[in-house]
Amino acid sequence: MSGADRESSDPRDLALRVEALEALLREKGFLDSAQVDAIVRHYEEDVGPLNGAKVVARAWTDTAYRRRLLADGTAAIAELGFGGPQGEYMVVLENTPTVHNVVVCTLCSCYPWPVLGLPPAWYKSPAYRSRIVREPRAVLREMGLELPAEVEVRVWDSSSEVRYLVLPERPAGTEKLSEDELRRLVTRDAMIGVGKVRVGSEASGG
Amino acid sequence: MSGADRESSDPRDLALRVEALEALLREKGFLDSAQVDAIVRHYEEDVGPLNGAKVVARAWTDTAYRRRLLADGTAAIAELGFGGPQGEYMVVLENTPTVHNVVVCTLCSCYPWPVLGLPPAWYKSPAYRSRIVREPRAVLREMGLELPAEVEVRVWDSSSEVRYLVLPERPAGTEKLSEDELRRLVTRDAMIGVGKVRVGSEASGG
Amino acid sequence: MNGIHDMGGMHGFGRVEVEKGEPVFHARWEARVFGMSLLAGLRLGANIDERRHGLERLDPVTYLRDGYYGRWLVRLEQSLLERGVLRPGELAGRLAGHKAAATPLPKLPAPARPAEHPFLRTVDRSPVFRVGDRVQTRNHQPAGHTRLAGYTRTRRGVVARVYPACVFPDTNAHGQGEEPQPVYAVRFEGRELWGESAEPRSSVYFDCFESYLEPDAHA
Amino acid sequence: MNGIHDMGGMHGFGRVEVEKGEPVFHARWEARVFGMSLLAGLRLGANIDERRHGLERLDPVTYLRDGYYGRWLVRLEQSLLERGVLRPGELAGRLAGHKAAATPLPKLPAPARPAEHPFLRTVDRSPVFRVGDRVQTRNHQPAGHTRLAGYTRTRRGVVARVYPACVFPDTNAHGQGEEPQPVYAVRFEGRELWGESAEPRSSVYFDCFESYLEPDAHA
Repeated sequence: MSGADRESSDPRDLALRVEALEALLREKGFLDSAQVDAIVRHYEEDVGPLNGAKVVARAWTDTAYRRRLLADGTAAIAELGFGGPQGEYMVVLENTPTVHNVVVCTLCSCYPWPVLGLPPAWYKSPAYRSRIVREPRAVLREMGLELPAEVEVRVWDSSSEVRYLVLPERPAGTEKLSEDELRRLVTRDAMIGVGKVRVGSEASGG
Repeated sequence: MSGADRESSDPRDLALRVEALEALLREKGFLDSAQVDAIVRHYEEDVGPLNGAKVVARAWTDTAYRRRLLADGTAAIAELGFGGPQGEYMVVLENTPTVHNVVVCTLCSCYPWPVLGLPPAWYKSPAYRSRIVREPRAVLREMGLELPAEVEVRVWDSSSEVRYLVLPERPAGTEKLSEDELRRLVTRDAMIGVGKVRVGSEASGG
Repeated sequence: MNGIHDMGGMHGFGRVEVEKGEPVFHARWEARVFGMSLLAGLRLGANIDERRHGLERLDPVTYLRDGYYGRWLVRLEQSLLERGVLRPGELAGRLAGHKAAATPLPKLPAPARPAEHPFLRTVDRSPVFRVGDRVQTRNHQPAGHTRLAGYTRTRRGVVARVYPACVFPDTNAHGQGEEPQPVYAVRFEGRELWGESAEPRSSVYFDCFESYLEPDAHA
Repeated sequence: MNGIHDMGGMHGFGRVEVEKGEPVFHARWEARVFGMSLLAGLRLGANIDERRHGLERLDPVTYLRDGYYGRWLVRLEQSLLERGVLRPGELAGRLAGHKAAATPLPKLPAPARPAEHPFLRTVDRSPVFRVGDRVQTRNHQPAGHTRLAGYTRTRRGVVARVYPACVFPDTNAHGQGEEPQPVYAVRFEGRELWGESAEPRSSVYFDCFESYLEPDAHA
């Protein structure tokens, strides 16, 4: 297989090409553009890191749930209604004061869609895929997370269909917050393991 | 270092760029275009596989020279007047009915310039560099050389400054040929190890 | 295959660049390629291992240059061509402004009845290895699809987790059956993978299909 | 460095294409880049290891896309920029049609007196290994320049030839001295390098600097 027949990777050419391709497939009756719309809308609007944040906040506030989550991630995540493609066998990794977990897929860009949505560009980049396994501390530092020397760092390379979600540490000073308030603190980056949850920095995209 | 600032690899753009670069360097007094001409002429006209072919033909017809050549390639090649950059430490590998040698440089494209000239495009290609070490028989077959199963194949990867020249087998039926006639049979490909010397196929580029 | 996709541990790709805003899709075409690819996968019945292998077989410049959804686009076109949904030259003709009607669809096989689980399978034997076992990965480097990355090949580690039997990508990508087998998360010390260049107190947990492993001969 | 240049054993680059005619240079610009690079190397005094490392540090798309002399061109421009022979933007200005005169040359150091031999050195110790010794390559994967290819790392082989002491590229490329040391042609069996995918009766002879080697612990 080769991409040689498509000489251009100019965005305008790509836009035209994809439009023509969809029109052809529609005219052939191979697909219905409304179905494409529905898939796109689902991944743009319904699925995202808010799902994972609910899982994390529940685990922080409900010890029995946390136990179930660490024992059988798939089932515990399904309790909150999340599951499906790229999340059919979920394993949750617990960060502690002495162990920091971080997730990658060096061979492609596997990612737990049902709880985190589609992966950000940097997660799919050759730089992240090539470097995080070899020099995790250096990469995390570049991304703003300096790990103390005494903390052990474990990189999980998603080479099978198992999908990993990091359970970040609950930050100090959040004892009085409700599950809902906690949920809003949890960032996607913390659930990949390239960040930590901090008080006062509400979750945005990162 | 990055090539990102040069967006085009269009040959016309490259030609203009190189012309502008040479003009700048000339105006600065950094180089003299006549010097560039001389280098180019040297490698286009004076140096090439004919040099190697002289070495091979001499080794086929002079047993004492053959012995010296295999014992100290650099010195024996210098006897015929060849040496210089990319040929400062030469080792000659003798092909026999049971052992076939073939040369590559997987890490860049090292090649014995003084005896073979500058390398052909295929020698520098990712396909040759990546594959010949892993599947030499398959690559040689694609290039027209089917090695019998009982022949051992040895691939020499030029990872140091040592440069390798293959001494091909002298073909049967050439007993009556002069050194000069033999020289004209010797191909560059045979001296890299991707071909054999055959009677009736005068050496061309390949 | 030892392809360009197998980039774990490579140098030379620069810094990890985090963009502002991070949209799910950066352009409408990315979104359409994503949606069409999912639909085509269902309709054509290609399994995930075949589809991953389709990406790996892109030529390396295309792989690196085109980005994630650019690669998906090349693969989508390729699989549509292979199944006869697109005819050779048909898309190029449209782009050149030809008004020819779309060619009719070939007869496509009915979608296979989905298995009970996409990749988990029940096998009637126990896993060969247990948590804590010292193992080493084989020198397994087929020309076809594999999920044993180059940087973990012939390395020694310790079984950290045992997962249920899963479909084996190396055979499933090539229509050679599911060969379900246990999967293990194996812990490899940084030093074992990267030698003296390893960062201190670092390790990689890599999911290994049972076929990739043998007992550590020198443990 | 584990860069894209380290492609021995990779899959995915297709067939070896032999062109018709095989000109030494395919265009005038290739010839000029070749000649200018040789002259610049002499004038700027960069050693061959630095220059090779300059190619390795190209970004991987450029490396694969630009071809042999295209890579030389990027490296040539880069080294001229680094030494101040070219000013940033100066070449782009010319190409954009600006008529500005070329900026004057900076003071360049006098070319170093060439060593008696470009890479052979006399050392006052004997080689550690002898022909026939069983050795293994270290897990040596520095971020900088090395001539130990990935596919030969941590592999077991037999010393086939012992060469004189040579300048060590791993240090010489980084201005860390010549560290001359013996070089060995080590024979690695195909099976050791490629596992079951190896062709029968095949081996690779790879030139290893002494630092890359240790005795085979399991021989």
